[in-house]
Amino acid sequence: MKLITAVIQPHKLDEVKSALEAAGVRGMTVSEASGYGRQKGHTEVYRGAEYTVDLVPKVRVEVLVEDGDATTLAGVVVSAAQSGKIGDGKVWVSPVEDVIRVRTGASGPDAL
Amino acid sequence: MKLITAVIQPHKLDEVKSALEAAGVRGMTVSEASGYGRQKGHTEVYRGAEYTVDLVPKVRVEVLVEDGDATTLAGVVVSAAQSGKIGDGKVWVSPVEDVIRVRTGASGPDAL
Amino acid sequence: MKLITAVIQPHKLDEVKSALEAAGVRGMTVSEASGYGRQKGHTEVYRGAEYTVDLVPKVRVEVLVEDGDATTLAGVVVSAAQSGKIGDGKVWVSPVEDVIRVRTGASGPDAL
Amino acid sequence: MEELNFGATAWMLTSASLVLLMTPGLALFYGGMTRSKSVLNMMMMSFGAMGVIGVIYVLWGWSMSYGADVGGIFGNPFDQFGLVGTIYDENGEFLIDSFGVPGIVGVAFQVTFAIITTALISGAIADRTKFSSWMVFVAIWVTLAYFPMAHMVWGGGLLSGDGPFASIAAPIDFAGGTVVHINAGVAGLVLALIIGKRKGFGTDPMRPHNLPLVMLGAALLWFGWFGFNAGSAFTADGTAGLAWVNTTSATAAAMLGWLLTERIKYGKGTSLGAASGVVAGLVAITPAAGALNPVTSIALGAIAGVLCALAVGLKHRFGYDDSLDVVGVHLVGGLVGTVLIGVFATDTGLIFGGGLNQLVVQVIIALVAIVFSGVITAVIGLAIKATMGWRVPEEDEVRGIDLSEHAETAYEEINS
Amino acid sequence: MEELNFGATAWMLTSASLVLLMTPGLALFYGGMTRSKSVLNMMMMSFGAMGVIGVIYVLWGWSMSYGADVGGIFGNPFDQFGLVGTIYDENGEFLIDSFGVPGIVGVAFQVTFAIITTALISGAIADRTKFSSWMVFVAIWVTLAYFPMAHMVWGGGLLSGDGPFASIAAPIDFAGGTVVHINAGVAGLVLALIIGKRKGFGTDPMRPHNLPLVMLGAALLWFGWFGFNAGSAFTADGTAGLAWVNTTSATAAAMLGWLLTERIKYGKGTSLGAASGVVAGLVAITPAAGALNPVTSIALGAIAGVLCALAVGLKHRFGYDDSLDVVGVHLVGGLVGTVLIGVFATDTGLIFGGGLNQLVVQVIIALVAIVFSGVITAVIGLAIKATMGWRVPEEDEVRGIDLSEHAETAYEEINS
Amino acid sequence: MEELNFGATAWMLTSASLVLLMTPGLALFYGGMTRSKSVLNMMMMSFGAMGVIGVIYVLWGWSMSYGADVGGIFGNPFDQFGLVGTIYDENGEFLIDSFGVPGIVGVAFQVTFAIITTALISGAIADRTKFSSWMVFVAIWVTLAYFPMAHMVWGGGLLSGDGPFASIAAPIDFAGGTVVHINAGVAGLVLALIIGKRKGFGTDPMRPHNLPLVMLGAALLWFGWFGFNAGSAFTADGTAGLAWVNTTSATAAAMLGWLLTERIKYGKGTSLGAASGVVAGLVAITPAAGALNPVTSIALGAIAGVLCALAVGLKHRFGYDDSLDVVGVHLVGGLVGTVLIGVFATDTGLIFGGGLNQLVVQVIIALVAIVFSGVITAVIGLAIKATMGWRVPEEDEVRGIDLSEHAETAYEEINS
Ligand SMILES: Nc1ncnc2c1ncn2[C@@H]1O[C@H](COP(=O)(O)OP(=O)(O)O)[C@@H](O)[C@H]1O
Ligand SMILES: Nc1ncnc2c1ncn2[C@@H]1O[C@H](COP(=O)(O)OP(=O)(O)O)[C@@H](O)[C@H]1O
Ligand SMILES: Nc1ncnc2c1ncn2[C@@H]1O[C@H](COP(=O)(O)OP(=O)(O)O)[C@@H](O)[C@H]1O
Repeated sequence: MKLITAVIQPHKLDEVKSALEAAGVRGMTVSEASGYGRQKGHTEVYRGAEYTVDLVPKVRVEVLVEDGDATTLAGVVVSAAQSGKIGDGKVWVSPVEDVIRVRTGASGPDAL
Repeated sequence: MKLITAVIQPHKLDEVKSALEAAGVRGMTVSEASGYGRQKGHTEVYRGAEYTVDLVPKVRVEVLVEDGDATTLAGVVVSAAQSGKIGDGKVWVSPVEDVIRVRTGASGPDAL
Repeated sequence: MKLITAVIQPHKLDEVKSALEAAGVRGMTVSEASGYGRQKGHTEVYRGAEYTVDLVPKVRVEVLVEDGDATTLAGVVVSAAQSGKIGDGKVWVSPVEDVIRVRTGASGPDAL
Repeated sequence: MEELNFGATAWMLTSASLVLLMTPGLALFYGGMTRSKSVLNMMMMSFGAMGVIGVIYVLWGWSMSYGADVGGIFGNPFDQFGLVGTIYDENGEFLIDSFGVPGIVGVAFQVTFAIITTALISGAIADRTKFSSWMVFVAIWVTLAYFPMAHMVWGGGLLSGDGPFASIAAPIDFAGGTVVHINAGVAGLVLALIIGKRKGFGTDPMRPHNLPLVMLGAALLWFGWFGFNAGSAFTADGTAGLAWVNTTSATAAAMLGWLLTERIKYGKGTSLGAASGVVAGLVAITPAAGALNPVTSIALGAIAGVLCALAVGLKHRFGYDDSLDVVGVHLVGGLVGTVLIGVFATDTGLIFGGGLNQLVVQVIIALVAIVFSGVITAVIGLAIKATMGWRVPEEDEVRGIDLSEHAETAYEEINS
Repeated sequence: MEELNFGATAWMLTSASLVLLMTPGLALFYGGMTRSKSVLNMMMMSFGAMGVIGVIYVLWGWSMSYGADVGGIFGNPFDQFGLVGTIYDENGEFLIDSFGVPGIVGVAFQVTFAIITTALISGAIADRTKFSSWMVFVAIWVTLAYFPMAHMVWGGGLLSGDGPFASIAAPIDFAGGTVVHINAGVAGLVLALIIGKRKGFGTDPMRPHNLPLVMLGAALLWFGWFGFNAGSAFTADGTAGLAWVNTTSATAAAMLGWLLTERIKYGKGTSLGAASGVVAGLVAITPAAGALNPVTSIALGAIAGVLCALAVGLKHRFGYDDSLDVVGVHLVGGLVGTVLIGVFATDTGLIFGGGLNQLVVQVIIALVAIVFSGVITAVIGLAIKATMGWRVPEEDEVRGIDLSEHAETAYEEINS
Repeated sequence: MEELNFGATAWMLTSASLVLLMTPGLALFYGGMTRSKSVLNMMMMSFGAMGVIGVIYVLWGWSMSYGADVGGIFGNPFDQFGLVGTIYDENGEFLIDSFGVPGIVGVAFQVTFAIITTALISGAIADRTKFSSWMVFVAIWVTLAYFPMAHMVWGGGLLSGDGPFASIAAPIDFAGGTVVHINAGVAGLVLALIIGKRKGFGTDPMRPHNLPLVMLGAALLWFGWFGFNAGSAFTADGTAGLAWVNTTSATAAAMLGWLLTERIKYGKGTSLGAASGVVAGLVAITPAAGALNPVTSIALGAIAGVLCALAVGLKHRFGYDDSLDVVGVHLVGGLVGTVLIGVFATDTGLIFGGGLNQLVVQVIIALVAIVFSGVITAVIGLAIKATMGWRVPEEDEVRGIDLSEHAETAYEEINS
């Protein structure tokens, strides 16, 4: 199995969720993150001290998928999250050796 | 080495922690997450607008373990986190090539 | 490609960021975490109830890198994050099969 | 020359302070309801109104409200410009009004009304408005819409007991149903239409980011409103006490009315509903606080609570983005209060055998207020649209207006 | 017919407003102490009390407290139902009391006491109580427990200076040690026992989710308490001033007492301890504010701070889940204040050579209050348990009562 | 024997309550500006000052401020120790002052000034100071620096109208430019220098962790300041009203001045700037509130807003860690207000043809205050440094002082 991790713009979360749902994915895990990259951060001003915040808010989405679905679903995430502007984020795929559904203890593809 | 990642119900964190401790694990990393899955979300009402929140609060636990311990410890997490209700979460195991303890720079099993 | 994950002391984030930048890294993803380990937690007191908090605040840094850079860059993170005190954290390297830049859809090393 | 009444003056100083606190209370009430990326801008719209009107009022605001009448519509701004002639008599003694309260204390009380009324409007246009345009709007609107309305109703103008409609019955607006709530409510509606919807309105949830803040804001509003309503007796007497009790019983009933409506519609009563019901009740009792008794106040409050709870759904039906329900709460609540005086007024109300006259005159002043405020606001709103423009770039709206307009974010993100 | 005293009226209007603010202050104080998943429900218990009692008080609450006496226990609810006969005299003029304050202003002041007293109880049963059951409880308890107690102590009933115990010495309860704090404290204990523990009590930490909110709440309580205590002089005079200063010096000393106790026991003084010490001091000085001098107030406050800091540990010893320490703070603090009047009262206290009479009578009224409140609350609590039931399903308690009872969560989670 | 003036007393009781609220307001204002790991400690410095001074003031504070004069510098602490002789006359009646206000109400009003002044200092030494050292400092500083200064300016001492400089012109310090703001501002600067910088000062961002809290704090400060300034008329009259209006127009103008300065320097006006401008305006108008008119108040406020907005940059230039800008806001604002009275005072100011005398005397009292406060604070600060020490271990500073000094964290971290 594979884990698709996507770091995306926060306001794209709903679209990504819908696209994955439409593609048959039935679960995912979402968390908050901050990104640093080509997308410039911004300047904040606090009582005369101007300073640069180079971390911008992102959302991380993790989806466990069967081996064969990884490429397609990564593509689904990319399309849904794309706005074409710098800072759209990254999607990566990594190997997973085993997945267990806590409720049942079932493992393997059945656990998804 | 392996990384066990568990996405569990927040109120199970203490039990999982104790179970791992009892099993000899000496460290782990915990973070907040939100899950989407078979467990239905809930409806919220704000001034006449009713809408569905399909992300439910979860906690993510990550434990680096030696290769041989992965299956056992994944099982420990599953047992501790299990309530038998939908939404109990997932546990997955992924390969890790190297682990370094920042304090000493030591790597490999010694770093755990 | 590889994913370097570092769980470090929050106040070391700026140094790690600068060190990675200096080493040519152009992006990373940061999130909040809590750690449990050899570093003792602390005792909190609320109206006569004294209890131990064994989770201490940490920051997680994730960096996608080319295969050949993984060891060097993991070393860069370790040096920057090191204070020599218990609780400095862990750095680990895991395999990644593919990386895609959302904005362009480009994958592989070009996506970094 | 009146003699100084220390007790009345003490109460009016207190009341002025209480009403001033309402605007930061509103800033919290509104701020908690926005998303976390725009709470500062929301609060700044209230604070900005305090800054601009705090200065303007002593320059020409008082004079336009209570200075020499011009055609029954407004006071001459130059008559008491800079409060010259307002504070001292010819002997350099403080002028004292007919309640025994120094005129300058009256200024204190009135400036706070001008501020809160204008700040109320901001809820309708949350999350998307250029701060500079808002600041300009505040200065113009308070001058062209608020001061004249205050003059008309309280300064002896067209809608007062000295005006033409008084032949039907003396119009009643104890503490500002027309001047404050209908005025601000209509202005909010007009601006929401001119400025347009937030990106994502109707599809994204846009849920309140901090409900305890909303409840704190509602509480400060209730607290401050005692100055607003009981202070509108202009002295510390039985009428002030009656207004105080009516304010409380109407507000309590409105909270229950809103919660009950939610319970019937959704199965649950919400905390946002309770906070909103509080404000709806306060709004509705405002014009009526001195004219009803505590039991009819309960009735008025309950009606307002139910109607406003239903009215906040209208924007979704009709598709205008009155973001924080200035229309649903202030316009509707203000109308309910202003009109139902004709039914519930202890002396002249329908149910006490007072006939229809009071009701008719109440409807008339409400309509005049709607038209007046609507026309003036539309002119100002369109003028600003054509010149400075109202909206921040869409990209900034998405990233968060706090960042783009104020170079800040409300909360520290990553611990360090 | 008394003449209107504007100054006294101004102060009583202010005091009523201050005391009303205490209940939202309490909502914040309690709300910050709960877990983030139940803050809204906690706050709603206070707001709900404002809604229910704000309506009930003008209907039958005033009449049951100050209306025609029935057996020394309560006033006839129909005597001044709907405040008929309370507001105006036969000539339609406002009735004025012996302090020169309109009767309706007295109503304003008293309604706020009924609200805060009832709201106090909610802290004992946090995080697990059905909102509907709470709302029903509020209506019944305020009617059967609070109004009679107010009548007995302040309305000329059994525990007043006109009652049977006054032959020993006139009982002193300046601003509500028995009526408010012992009454609410006992009710909290009884309900905590009837309703049972939160899931996880004693094992899970259940730490306060937002301590700055707790401190803000404590500050608003302190501020509002000036109305409570100094307002209980019923006019703006030296006694009010003395009550004000005593309130401050006792509260300051109690804060120090609590912090010191913590420092000795745990090595640190906490902010929750400071906030709790503030409330403990305010509670203890409540009955005594007019009877002590500023130095004995320091002594009383310090004792209350230390004893309450120790008392909040009792629930862990005895295993009842008085979640936010209504017993440890209000019952214990109320007892300390009520009883130590017998020691410290400037005229009749033990240390000033006043003998034991005052002390005895203070103990008696405290005991009567405990028994009365305990019995009535038990009856109501058990009746609700047997009918509507008190608790939300365990699953909802775990997921968070804000969601299950109010369909809301307090804070926005993922930025969008 | 004066007769009781109920109205004046009502207003002074209200004012005392308002000023007491300022200190928790300050705690929020400062607390929101710190990092989330030190908000509780920041708030505790204010609460701690309330505890210590609330006790000390009734023991020897009043007596040292208003008791029998010792060399024009301070009052004899034993003269009215424990308020003996302050409250009652020989017949056991409440003493009444020349405004008709009971002496004990004057105590109420004055204790709040001592508290807020001392609490102000804490902003300069945020995030790094041992709580025990702070508590000791509070007790000593208020005794050696505040009470004498209050005596000198308001108690008939050296800097009062009875002092030696009065031959030039009667010094004007209506509500505490010297006693409160210059005094606290200088003390903040001296302590910041003695205690040294926070780890990371100048390199780490250290941004405010919660700006809505800052704005709420600023709002409570503004609200409470009406008691401070309008209460300093000591009665409810035209002067109080004038002080109220001046306070509002100056504060509004200062907010605009600060926002404009930011807009010119950075392109944006910030919410922290608005909140800071509010405080700067309040500070500057404090000594002048009774001596200016509303239009000159606008001028004074605007100047203070601009100058303080520039002054908060000085610490970065000169490298002292006045963490929350006690110097930039209170010292600079206090100086602006105190000195510009010489220019703007309605009767004696330069622009009204009053000549230079007033200006000269204002500069003199400002200088005396600076030197007096600087020397006393330095002695106390160095003594504490040499004995208890001031700072927490660096490790604790990094981990968060809330944890190390109070065994708490402000906010719940992981939901459970
Ligand atoms: N090497 C990397 N490792 C991990 N995350 C990265 C890396 N580079 C970028 N990211 C993540 O992707 C986000 C977008 O990257 P950025 O360089 O700003 O834009 P783009 O990918 O469009 O060129 C960043 O904010 C960060 O969260
Ligand atoms: N395919 C998936 N990838 C990643 N996380 C998942 C996936 N499916 C479920 N999860 C996580 O597991 C949690 C529980 O899943 P859910 O389907 O609700 O219940 P169950 O696992 O008991 O059937 C989800 O909330 C989510 O966090
Ligand atoms: N086995 C583990 N798996 C995952 N994270 C770990 C593990 N052990 C430690 N950590 C992380 O590393 C942090 C530091 O570990 P700790 O044992 O306290 O100190 P050190 O690594 O210096 O010996 C922990 O707080 C936790 O976040």
